[in-house]
Amino acid sequence: MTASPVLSIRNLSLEFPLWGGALHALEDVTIEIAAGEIVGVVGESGCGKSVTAMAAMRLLPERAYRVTQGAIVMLGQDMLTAGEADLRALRGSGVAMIFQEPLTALNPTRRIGDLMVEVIRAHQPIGRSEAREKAIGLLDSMRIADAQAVMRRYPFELSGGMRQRIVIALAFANDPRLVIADEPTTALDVTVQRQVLTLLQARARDVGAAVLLITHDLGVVSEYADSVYVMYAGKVVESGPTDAVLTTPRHPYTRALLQAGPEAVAPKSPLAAIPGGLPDLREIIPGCRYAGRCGLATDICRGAAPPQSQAAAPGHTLSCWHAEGMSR
Amino acid sequence: MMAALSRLASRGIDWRRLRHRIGASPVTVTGLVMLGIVVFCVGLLPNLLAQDPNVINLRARLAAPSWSHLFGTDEVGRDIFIRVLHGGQVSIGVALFVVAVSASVGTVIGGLSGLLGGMVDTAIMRLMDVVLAVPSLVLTMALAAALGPSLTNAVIAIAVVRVPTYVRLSRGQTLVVREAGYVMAARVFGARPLQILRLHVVPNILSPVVVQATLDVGAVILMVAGLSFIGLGAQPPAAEWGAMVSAGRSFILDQWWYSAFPGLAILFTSIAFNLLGDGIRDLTDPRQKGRS
Amino acid sequence: MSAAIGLEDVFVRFPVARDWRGRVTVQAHALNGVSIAVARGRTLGILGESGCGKSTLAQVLTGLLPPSSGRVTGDRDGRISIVLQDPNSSLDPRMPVWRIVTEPVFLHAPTRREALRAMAADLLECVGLRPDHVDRYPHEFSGGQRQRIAIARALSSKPDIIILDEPTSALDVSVQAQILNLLLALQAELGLAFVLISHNVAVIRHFCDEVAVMYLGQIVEQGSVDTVFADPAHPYTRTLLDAVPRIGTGRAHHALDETELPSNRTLPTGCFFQNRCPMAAAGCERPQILSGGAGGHLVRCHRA
Amino acid sequence: MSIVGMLRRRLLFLVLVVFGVTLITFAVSHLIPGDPARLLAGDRASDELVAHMRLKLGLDRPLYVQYARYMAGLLQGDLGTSIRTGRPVAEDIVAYFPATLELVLTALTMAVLVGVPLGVASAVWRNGWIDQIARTFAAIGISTPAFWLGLLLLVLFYGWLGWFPGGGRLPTGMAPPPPVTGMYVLDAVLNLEWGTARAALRHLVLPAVCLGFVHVGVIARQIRSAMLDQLSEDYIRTARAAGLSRSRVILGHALPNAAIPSVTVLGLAFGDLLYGAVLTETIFAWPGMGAYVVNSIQALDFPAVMGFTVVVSMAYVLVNLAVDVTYMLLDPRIKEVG
Repeated sequence: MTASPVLSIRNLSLEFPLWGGALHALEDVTIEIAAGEIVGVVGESGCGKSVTAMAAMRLLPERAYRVTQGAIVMLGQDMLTAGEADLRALRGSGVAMIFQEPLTALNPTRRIGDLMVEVIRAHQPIGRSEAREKAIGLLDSMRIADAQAVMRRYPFELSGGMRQRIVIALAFANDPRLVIADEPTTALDVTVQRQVLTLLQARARDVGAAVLLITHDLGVVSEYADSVYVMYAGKVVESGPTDAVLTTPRHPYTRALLQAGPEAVAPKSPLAAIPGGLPDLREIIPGCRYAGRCGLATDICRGAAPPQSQAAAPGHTLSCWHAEGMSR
Repeated sequence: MMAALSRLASRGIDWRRLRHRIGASPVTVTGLVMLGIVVFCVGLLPNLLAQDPNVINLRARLAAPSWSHLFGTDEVGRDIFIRVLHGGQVSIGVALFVVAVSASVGTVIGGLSGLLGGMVDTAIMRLMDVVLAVPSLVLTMALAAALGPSLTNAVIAIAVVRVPTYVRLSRGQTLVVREAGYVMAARVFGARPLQILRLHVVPNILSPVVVQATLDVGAVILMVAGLSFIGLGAQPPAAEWGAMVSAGRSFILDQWWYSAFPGLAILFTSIAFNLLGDGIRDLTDPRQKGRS
Repeated sequence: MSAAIGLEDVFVRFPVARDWRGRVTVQAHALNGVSIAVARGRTLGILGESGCGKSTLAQVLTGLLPPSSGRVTGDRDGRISIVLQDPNSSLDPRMPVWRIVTEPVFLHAPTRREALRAMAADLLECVGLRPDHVDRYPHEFSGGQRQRIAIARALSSKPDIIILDEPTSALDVSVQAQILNLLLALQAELGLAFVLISHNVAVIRHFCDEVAVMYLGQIVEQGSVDTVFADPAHPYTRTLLDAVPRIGTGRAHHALDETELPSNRTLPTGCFFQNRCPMAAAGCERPQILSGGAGGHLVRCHRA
Repeated sequence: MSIVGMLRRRLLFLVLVVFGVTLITFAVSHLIPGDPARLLAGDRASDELVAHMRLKLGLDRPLYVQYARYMAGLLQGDLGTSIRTGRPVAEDIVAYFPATLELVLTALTMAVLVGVPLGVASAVWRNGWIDQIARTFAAIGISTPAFWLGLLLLVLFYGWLGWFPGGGRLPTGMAPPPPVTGMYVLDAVLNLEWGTARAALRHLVLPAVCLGFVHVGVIARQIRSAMLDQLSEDYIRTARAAGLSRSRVILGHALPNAAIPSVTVLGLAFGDLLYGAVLTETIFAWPGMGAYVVNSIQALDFPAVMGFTVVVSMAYVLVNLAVDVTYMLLDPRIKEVG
């Protein structure tokens, strides 16, 4: 990757201070997104994927967290030191965000059109009618039939899929170079999921925007992302081109995750469940965070954290002591 | 991760943590301290001092506050400080009684109403709407006027008038709890409405009811005092805060302490309950969770 | 194999809006003629997306909701049990685990505390939890563990049939695997019948013997899991199966489907799926009937 | 449900309320200890005169007949005759109402103007110093006995400082402005009588402050709680992520949505305001409905108390109806659902 990345998260460690300690939510997370690239971040609940996105946008409650190391640079802006004015300029125009719940993501008492016009005019010095034209154009681009009528609707009058399309239209309102989508289709049915993701993908390709797609669904990553980061318990355990990571996974966790799904075995036969649960992130974990559930774990795994970003193949990296010893 | 955080934060009662959170909320601490003072002054002091609040001393009429009479004396020389202490037993006792009765009656009615739904619910709620439709104190006044002025009648009237608040509150909470998976499961397993009410509904709607009741104690103290002030509650010469403020009214421009101190007692006690209720609400507020 | 429970031509309608005199002006048609039968020891999957009526179906099966018309067959007394979707809301946060797990028992017969605690300990062991956790409260457990507690509770009434209403959709895939394994093991051991209600194609395919695909309150296709998934005959089943994202098939280049689910307030005339159907043609304006092919494979489409 | 449907339903309910209120009060009145006929006739009246009075008032009839008569009168706007003033109750109420309205409206306006900003600041800087101060202030406001505060205000601003008059609506001897609304300040301004307006305003200040002070706390608390609800909603995050400024998100998105549920609470507060008015009017000798009813209660003037109760209950139902209509107009979601 030669061009400067639109988002570069480097060695980010972040914790939530709790009474008498802290929850170590992220440790040494490095994620890089090049212009126009669709990058998936995948992991189960508690892996830190949403916190990463919220931290990148500086949307976490300011006093509730602490960054202990690392840097976040978004479109050349250092996000950890940016002031309110810088953030406002960046959010919505340079970077946009799409959230999980389309039901609650839109102001319930504001008409779709009014909200879109407000967001457009917050970043562009144009008049009301021009902003309306632009908003209608955006809705058209989301294949929303009868955009004029939808502009006058309230969110509750629309279906979940329709709302999420509007949220996407809103995200592209000010020509962002990066869109962060946090589980955008988790609340939707699969048939609607396909509509929404196809539209998101097409629009991002059209305008050359990069997408950070956060999801727990490996299938979604496989179909829509160019490259992928697999996270577990606040760490990136494996990353690389989507096909390489999902067809030749190298990290034991990635492998286990791929094998745990019902697709992996014959009907009615036992599934390869991952035993145990997440480690308690309030404690300092000296070794690999996956060691407690890993079939390959040895003493070194429990004693020291594996080095970050070992190269397995060009662009394919992982963090595991047993990277060499693993059979394909 | 957000889910993990909120799971961490939604643990049950962790006393050390709770103490920490109460400590972090000055409002709650203030409320607790003030209530402690009230309990000491009204609950213990009258017994320790052992003075009769109705002793008349015509030589010390309308004396200004001094070391021998902390709050001064009234027009027949009774010590206002002693009368305020004794009056508190009446005012606070009555308020606690009213709140306890209306809260428990209201919670049971509201819980059943929400749980049973249908015609029963409609009938109960319409009845409550009628009671609520009359501004509470207007009804109290009308009832007190019709029943004749006395503290007992005022207490009955206020208790009746407070019931719909609790019915509405607990019904609303019940409608939420009713949709919870554990109630649905209990119904599948054949639980009867009263069993559901006892096992699941009441324990889960208790905290908002407790908050409301705490806030209400302050409000009811004011209501009782207000009724006594316009002559519909406690009758002179009973030592009751509202009646005392009322009695001092004719002397207000020259002997301000006569009305001022009983009123101050009302204010102080009511603030104590209000701060405490406010604090409990914040501590049990789901919005607080995950922010510790 | 006798039927443990069944529905015969069940309709359910809800009032949605009333006028000022209380007369119903708008109705939701949640179920529109559903017939199913579940045999002892077998598993029936109900597959569908939101709004298809699958939750209503669960309520009818468990007796929480009487059908507006139609019949529920089979003996339901104390022999039907349920596991719900959300493990956070399905356990009363103010009860210790031993009370939660034994609730179906003590609701009907007052039982001594020691007996209940012993029973709870056995049940916890049965679902893979530590028996000494009987005094803990739900918030002390993870999502997967809570779902195990819910399963233990479902078992305590010694049911013949358990309704599983999206039992794993709130769980991560690695935990989902644990729960599905547990349920399969229990079925083999106890000879239970299951009705698994889910939107997850992979879970149904893995877990069930038979499947009924629902759309807008109707079963559009029904049959053994093997035949239905290997050779889906109804256009909706095909759309649904095709929409599931797959691993390793490469970047998606999908044509856009811009249609929306019709409202269940006023049902479409004719085939319910015709406005979204890629195969719609003459004849679709008539109501479709669920008719049979070989091996009990039923399809509600005249073009199948 | 449509607005029209709701109106129909609620007007039916109004009839029910009037019926219920009169029935309860009427039934209870039977237990009244005093004898209205004797009271009206006077202590030294002969038994014959009292008997005559009783006949004239219809008190000899069975209770249900009396009730039916009362309801028949009510339908024609006749609330009976006051025992104390000897005039029709309806006339009395019409005469005293504007004074109360003037007081209540002024107090409410003041309370909203102070309470809303206080509540918003409290929610935005939750648990900060401003929140602590605002909450303490709210708690003090809610806990203050209005009658006692009134007395203190009198002592301070009338007795000691002499800044404001001690009671009434106008100085003795000053003629009220020609009635338009019945509210003196407004009427005086409308008639360009600046001196009268100033005097009326000076008389209004203390009672209005006394009445409004208590409600500052009620309103601030409500707004704080509603704002906290809104600020934790997802759409706030969407708005912030879209780069809208903090003030725009708070004032343009959260506050309007928080105002919707608060309107309902304001309607309910109307009842408390009336009660507060009763006490305030007593203290400041403000010739409104509150003072009227207190005097009536003390004189066991049952028709007057009853008339007051019926009128206030109806007003209360109507105010809350108006509030609900506002609510429906403000919140687009309501129209859809039943």
